[in-house]
Amino acid sequence: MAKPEKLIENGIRLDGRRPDELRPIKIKVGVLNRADGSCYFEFGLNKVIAAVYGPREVHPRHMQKSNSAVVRYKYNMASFSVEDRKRPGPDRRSIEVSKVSREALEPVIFQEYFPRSAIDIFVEVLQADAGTRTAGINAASLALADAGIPMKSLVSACAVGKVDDTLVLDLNKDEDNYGQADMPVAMTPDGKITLLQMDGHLSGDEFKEGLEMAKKGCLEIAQLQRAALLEKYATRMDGESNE
Amino acid sequence: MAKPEKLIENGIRLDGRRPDELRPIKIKVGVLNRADGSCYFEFGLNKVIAAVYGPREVHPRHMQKSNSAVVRYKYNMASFSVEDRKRPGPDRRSIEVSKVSREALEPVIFQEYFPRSAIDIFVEVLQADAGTRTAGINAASLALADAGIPMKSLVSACAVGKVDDTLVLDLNKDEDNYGQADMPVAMTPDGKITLLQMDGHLSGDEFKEGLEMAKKGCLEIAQLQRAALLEKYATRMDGESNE
Amino acid sequence: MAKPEKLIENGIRLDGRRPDELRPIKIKVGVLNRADGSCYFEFGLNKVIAAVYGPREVHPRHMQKSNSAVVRYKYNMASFSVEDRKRPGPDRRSIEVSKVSREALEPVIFQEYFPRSAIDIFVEVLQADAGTRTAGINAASLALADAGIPMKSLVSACAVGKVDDTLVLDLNKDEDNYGQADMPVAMTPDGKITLLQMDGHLSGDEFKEGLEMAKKGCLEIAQLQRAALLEKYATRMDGESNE
Amino acid sequence: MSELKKDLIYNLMIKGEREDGRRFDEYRDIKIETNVIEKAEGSARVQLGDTHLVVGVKIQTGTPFPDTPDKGVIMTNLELLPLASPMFESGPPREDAVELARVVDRGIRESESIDLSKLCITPGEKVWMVFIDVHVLDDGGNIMDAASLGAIAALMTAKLPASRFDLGDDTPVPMRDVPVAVTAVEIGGTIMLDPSMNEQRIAGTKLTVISNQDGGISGMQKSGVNPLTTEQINYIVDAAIEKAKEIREKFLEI
Amino acid sequence: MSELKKDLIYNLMIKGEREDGRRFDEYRDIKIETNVIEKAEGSARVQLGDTHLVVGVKIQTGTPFPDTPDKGVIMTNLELLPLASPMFESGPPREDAVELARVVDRGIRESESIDLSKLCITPGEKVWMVFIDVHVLDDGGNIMDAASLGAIAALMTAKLPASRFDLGDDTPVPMRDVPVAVTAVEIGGTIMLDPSMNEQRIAGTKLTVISNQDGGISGMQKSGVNPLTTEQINYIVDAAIEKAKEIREKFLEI
Amino acid sequence: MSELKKDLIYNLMIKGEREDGRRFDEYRDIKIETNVIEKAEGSARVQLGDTHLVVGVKIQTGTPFPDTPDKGVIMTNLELLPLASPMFESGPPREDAVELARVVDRGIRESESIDLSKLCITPGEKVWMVFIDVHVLDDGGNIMDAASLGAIAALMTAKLPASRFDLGDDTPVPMRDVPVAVTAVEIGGTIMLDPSMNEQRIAGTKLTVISNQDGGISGMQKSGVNPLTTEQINYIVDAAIEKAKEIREKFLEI
Repeated sequence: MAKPEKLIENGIRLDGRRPDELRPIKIKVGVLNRADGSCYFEFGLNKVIAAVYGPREVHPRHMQKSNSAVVRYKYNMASFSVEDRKRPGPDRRSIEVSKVSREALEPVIFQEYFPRSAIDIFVEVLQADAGTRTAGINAASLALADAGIPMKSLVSACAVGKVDDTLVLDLNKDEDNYGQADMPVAMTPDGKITLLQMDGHLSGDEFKEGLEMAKKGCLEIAQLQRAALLEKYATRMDGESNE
Repeated sequence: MAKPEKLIENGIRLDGRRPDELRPIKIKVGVLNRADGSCYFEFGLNKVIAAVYGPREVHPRHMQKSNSAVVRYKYNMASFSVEDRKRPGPDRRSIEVSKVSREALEPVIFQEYFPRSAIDIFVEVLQADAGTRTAGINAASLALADAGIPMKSLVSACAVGKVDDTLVLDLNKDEDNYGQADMPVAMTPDGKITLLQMDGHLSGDEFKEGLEMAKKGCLEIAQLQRAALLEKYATRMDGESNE
Repeated sequence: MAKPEKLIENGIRLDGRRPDELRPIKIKVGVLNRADGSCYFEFGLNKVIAAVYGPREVHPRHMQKSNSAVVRYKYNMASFSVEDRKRPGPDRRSIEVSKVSREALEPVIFQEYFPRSAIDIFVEVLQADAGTRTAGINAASLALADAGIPMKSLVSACAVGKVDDTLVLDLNKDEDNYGQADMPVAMTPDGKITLLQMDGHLSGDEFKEGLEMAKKGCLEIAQLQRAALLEKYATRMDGESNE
Repeated sequence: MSELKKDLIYNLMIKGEREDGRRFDEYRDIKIETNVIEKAEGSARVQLGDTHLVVGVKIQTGTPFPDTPDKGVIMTNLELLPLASPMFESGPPREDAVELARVVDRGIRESESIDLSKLCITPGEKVWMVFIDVHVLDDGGNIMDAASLGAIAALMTAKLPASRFDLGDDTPVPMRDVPVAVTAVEIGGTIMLDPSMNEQRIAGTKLTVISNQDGGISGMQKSGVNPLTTEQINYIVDAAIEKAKEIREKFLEI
Repeated sequence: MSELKKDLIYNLMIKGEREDGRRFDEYRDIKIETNVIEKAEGSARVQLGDTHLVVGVKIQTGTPFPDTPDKGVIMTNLELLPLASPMFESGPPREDAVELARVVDRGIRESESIDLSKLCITPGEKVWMVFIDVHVLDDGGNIMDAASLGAIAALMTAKLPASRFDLGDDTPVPMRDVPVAVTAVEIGGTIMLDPSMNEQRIAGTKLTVISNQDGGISGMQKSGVNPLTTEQINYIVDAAIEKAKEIREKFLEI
Repeated sequence: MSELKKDLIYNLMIKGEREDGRRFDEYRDIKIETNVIEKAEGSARVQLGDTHLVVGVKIQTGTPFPDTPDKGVIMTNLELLPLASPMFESGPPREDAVELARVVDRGIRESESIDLSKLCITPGEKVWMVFIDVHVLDDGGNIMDAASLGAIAALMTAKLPASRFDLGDDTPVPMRDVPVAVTAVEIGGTIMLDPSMNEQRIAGTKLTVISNQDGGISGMQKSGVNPLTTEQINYIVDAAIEKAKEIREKFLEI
C-alpha cells in the first residue's frame, strides 16, 4: 500500500477502529500434541503459534544454571509470513526480539524451582502484520501456563503508537509503516512493565499517556487470555479430547 | 552436449553399450597409507576414492552409542570434479547422498561389536559423470572390508534408468540429463535392497522390470568387487608391497 | 595512490626516510582496564591494540593440554581500518596471520608453567598501513609482559622489503603495493628468528642482506619496547593511576 | 521409546491390528485447509492424524538458471521446527529435513506437475520463482506424505502475482498433475501405510512412493537402515499406487 | 561478582552513595576524541569512565533499497571484542551485541538525525551507504551510551568522500539532530544514571532513553529481566531528557 | 607419536641417517601424472613418498577485481580431507589448510609464473578466473612441496577453455616460470629436506623456500613454533635453491 493521505479520519482509523481499540483477537490454548504446552494467537492479521518444552535437560551442559532453570526463547518468522519472502533462519531482528521477549516473560516464571533444567519457548510467526513480538509474548505466556510451568501471573503485551499526531493502540502494518512512533509494551496484571521499547517521536507527555493506553490494552488482553485458559480447562473437564 | 535426437539407435546406446551393459569398471583396493581401509573405483568417467577409519573414538562424546558403533559417511565432490566448478563444502545434495549411502551400508556392518566407537567412511568424488553415489557405495563397501571391519557381506550398487522409452542399466551423464527416469539401487549379494531412490517417470511394471535389471547389474559388480579384494590379498600374500 | 614513478629518490624514500629507517613508533603499555595486560602500538599509520587474558581456564575442555598452557592468538582488523570497508569477522588472511604471529611468540612464553590453562592474545587493528602483523607482534609481546606472563625475552618484529631494486626497512603501504618484495621478520633479542615470511623477488644474497637489515630494525624496536615497559613501571611506582 | 511400547505394537500387529485401531492400509484422517496465510501466494494447513504442518508458497520474479533459460524455478524448503518435537531440540536434525525437502521437491519437479515453461516471462531474463516452504508444527509421524499433500494443495490454490509486478492479471500456477506420496513401513514382515510416529520408529525404514494421475511413479525414496526385499518393495509400490488414487480423489473434492 | 561486592554497593546506595563517589544522577567523565582513524571517513574514540570504544564510519556508494529508492542507507554494527572483557571470552555474546547495535542504529535512524534523502545520488540507482562500526575495547559498563555518543561524534565529523568517487567535492554528512542516549538502572528502589559495570550487573535491568534537541524521545529500550514500575519508568524518562540536554551541550562544545 | 619413535629418529640422525634411508638433502620419490581429471581444464596427481594429492584446475570467465581491471584472477584452495589422516578427523585443521593454500597461492602469484595480463579478455569486464584446488588424499608429510608441484604441473597442462565460452580456440595457460617449493626441517641441529610425517612432527618447525628458474626466491614461509637461527635459515635458503634446480629439471622432462 502506498502512503495514504490520512490514517485517521473523524477519529476512526482506516481499519474502522477507534484510537484505543485493539484488533480482533483469537486464542486457542493447547493446539499441539508433542509440545508440553502450546497456544495459537491471532492478533488482527498476525498469526503466531507458541510451544513450550520443559522443564527438561539442558544441552550443552555448560549452559546449565546450578540454582535455577534456564529460559530460552526462539522467535522465528516463517519465510511465507511476509509480503516479500524472508530467508529462513535467524537474523539480527529476530535475535533482538527473542532476547526482549524472553526478558518479558522471565520475571513471572518460578525459575528457581527447576535448577539445572531448561524451559524452552518457541514462537513461530505464520503471518506478520505489525505486532508479532507482542502476539508472540501473549501466546508464549499461555503456552507456559498450558505446560504447567509455575508462574506468578500471566504476561500480556500490546503496542501503542502515534499516527497523524494521535496516540493509537495496537498499530497495524500500515500504521506502523506510515506512523510516527511505535512502542511495544508487556506487563503483568499488577502493572509491572516487563517489556518496553520505543522508536519514532514522542514527547515526554505523549509517552506517559501512551504507556497508560498500552496498560489498558494489556489488561483487556489479559482477560481474553484468562478466558482462553478457562475454555481449555473446561473442555478438559467435559471429557472432550483436546484437539 | 545439446540434447541428441536419439539416445539409443538400433538397440545400442550412444557410448556403444547394450541397454543392460555396465560402463567399464576399474577397482583398486588399499590405495591409501593413512586410512585403515581404502578403495579407488572408476565407473565409466566417474572416479571416486573411499577411505575408512575405525573403529575409533567418537568426538564429540554425546554422539556415542552405548551398544553399537556409530557409522558416519561423508560424500564430498571435489570442486574440479564437474564441468562447472563446484564450491567446496557440503550442499543439500551431498547431505542427502551421504545419508542414503550410509543407510545402504549400515545393514551389513556388525555395529554391535564396537560399542561407543565410530566407523568413519569418507568418499571423495574426483570426477563425476552420473552415478557417483553408487560408485561411492561400491568403493566404500570395499574400503570397509579392507579396513577389516566385520561385515555380513559386501554391498553393490548401480542405477537403472529409462531413455527413449527403454530401460537401460547404469546411466551416463547424457542419459541422465536427457533420460526419463533414474533409479539408483544398492543391494546385498542375497538380494536385499539397501538403497532405493527413483525420479522421473516409470509405470509400475517398468519399475519392477527395472529393479530386476538393477539387481543383475549389482551382481555383476559384486563379482568385480570380490575379484579386487582377492587381488589385494593375493598381492599381500605374494609379499609384494601394497602400493 | 597511483603507482609513482619512483619510490626512492636520491636515496630518500617518498615519506622522507632513509632505506634503513623505521617509521615513527609510539607505544603505550597498560591501556585497558579489563584485560590482564595490554598495549597500544603505532607504527607509522598503523594503529593496533593488543590485550592478553590469562593464564585462565580453557573452554572447550578438550583443547586443554595436560602439560602446558595453550596459547591462542586472534588477529582482527576493524572494518574501518582500511580504505575500503572490510567485512567484520575472520578471513583467510587473518587466520594465517594469527597462526604465524602466535608461533612468533610461543617460543618465549614459559607455557609449561601453566598446564591446562589458556593464554589468550587478542590483537585489534584499528588502522592498517602495511605492517600490521609486525605491529601486532610488537604490541602483543608487551601486553604479555604487562600481564605478568613469564617470558624468556620480548619479541620484536618488522619487515624488510625491496623497492626500486633497493632493500628498505619497514615498508609503508605504497612501498608494499608497488614494491618488489616484502619480508616480515620477528626475532628475540639474541637473534633467534621466530617469524619469517617472504613474497616477491629476492636473490639469495639480497635475502641474506635483508635479513640482517630486519634484525637491526628489530633490535631498534626492542629498545623502544623496553623503554615503554620501564615507563609503565615507573608510572606505577610514582603512584600514578594507570590510565 | 520404551520396550513395552514396542512389544505392544508388535503384539497388536500379530493380531492384525494397529495402536490406533486402523487397518494396515488405512490412512489417518486427513484435514486440509487452503489459503490459511493471506500474505502468501498460496498456502495450506495439513493435519494427518497428529502430524500438523503449514505450507506457504511465495512467488516472485527472478533470473532463470543459465541451463534452463525458458523455465521458471521452484525451490522447496522444509523446516523441522524445534516446537514440533522434543527430538528436534538441539538444532534441527538437518539431514532428515534436507531429505524430506528434497523428496517433496522431486515429487513436484519430476512429476512435471507444474508446467515450468509457463513460468517463463522473458526467456533468459525473467521467470517466476516459486518458493515452497514447509513449516512442520507437530510431528506425529509420516511428515513426508503430509508435506507432499500440503505442497500440492498450496500450489493448486496459488496465484502468480502478476499484478504486483506490473505483468498483467494474476493467474493460477499452471498445474497439470497431482502427484501423491504414499509412505509405508515394514514391521515384522507386515506392511503398514501411513506410519504413526511409534510405528515409524520401530520400523526403522520407510519407503515412499510418489505416483501420478496416470498411475505412473514419479518418485521413490527408501529412508532408514533396514533393508527391504524385492517382494516387499513391489507390494508397497502396488499398494501405494492404489492408495494414491483414493487420496487424490478425496483431495480433488476439496 | 562476589556477594561482598553486592552488599557493598547496596549499603552505599542506602547511604545515598555510589562505589565511585558519584551522585545518583551523575555521569562518569566523558572523553571524546574525533578523527582518530585517518582512513575512516569519520571516527571517534570515547572513554566513559572505564568504558572505552572506537567508532569508525566508512562511506561508499551503493544501491538503495527497493522500497526507499531516494534515500541513503545506514548500517550499524557493534562488536563486543573478546579483548574488552573476560566475559566475552568464548565468542562474543551475540545477543547483547546485536541489541546494542540495533538500539544505537534506531537512535540515529528514528531521530532522523541524518537526512537520508540528502544521501541519495541518483534515485533508485546510487546512494551513499554509511557504515557505522563500533569497536568496544574495554567494558566498564554502560556501553550503550558510550556507543551512541561515539556514533554521533563520528558522524558529525564524517565526510561524504565524493571526490574519491568522482562525484565532486567532499561534504559533511547531513546531520540535523543530536540524539543522546541516557541509561539508568534501578537498585533497591533507587534510580542511578550511567551505571558502572558492577551497578549494571546488580541491577539486572537497564532502561535507555534516547532524546533529541527538542526534548522529544526518539528511542527507548528496556534490557534485562527485572520489571519496572510505571513510576520508575516515568522518573527515568524525565531524568534522561534533562541529562541528555546537559550532555548534548558539553558535547557540542567539543 | 611415541617417545620410542622420536628416540629412534634422533639416534639415526646422530649417525647421519634417516628412518627411510635417505640422505639429509634427498627427496623421496616424486611421481607426477597429469590430465588425470578429464573434466578439469588442468589436473595432476602427485605422489611424494607416502604423500598423495590431486590438483584440479578449473577455468571460467568472470569479472576482474576493480584494482586490477586488466588482469586475470587466480584463486587457490587446499582441503586437508579427513580421509587423508586420522589427525584431520574432527573437521579439517582449518588453520593449517589455510596456510598451505596461501603459501601455494603466493608461490604461483609472486613468482609471476602465470602472466595474469594475458588472462584478460575485455579490460574491466571479463577475465579468466583460474581456480586451483588441491585435494590432499594421503598425508605422508611435506604436503607443501607436493601441493606446489601439483599446482604447477596442473597449470602447465591446463587449457583456457575459450571454445566453450565462444572466445576462439583453446590455448595453454600462459606460464613463464616454474617456481619450486623446497621445505626443510631442523632436528637437533641437522637440516633435512623433504621431511616425512614423523620428521615433520619431531622438528616442530618447517621452513619453505620457493625459488624460480633464475635462482631467485619468490616466497618463504616459516611454519611452526621453534625458532631458527640466521645460520640455519641461510643454509636452508642455499640448499633449497640448489635442490629446486634439480627438481625443476626432472619435472620439465615429464
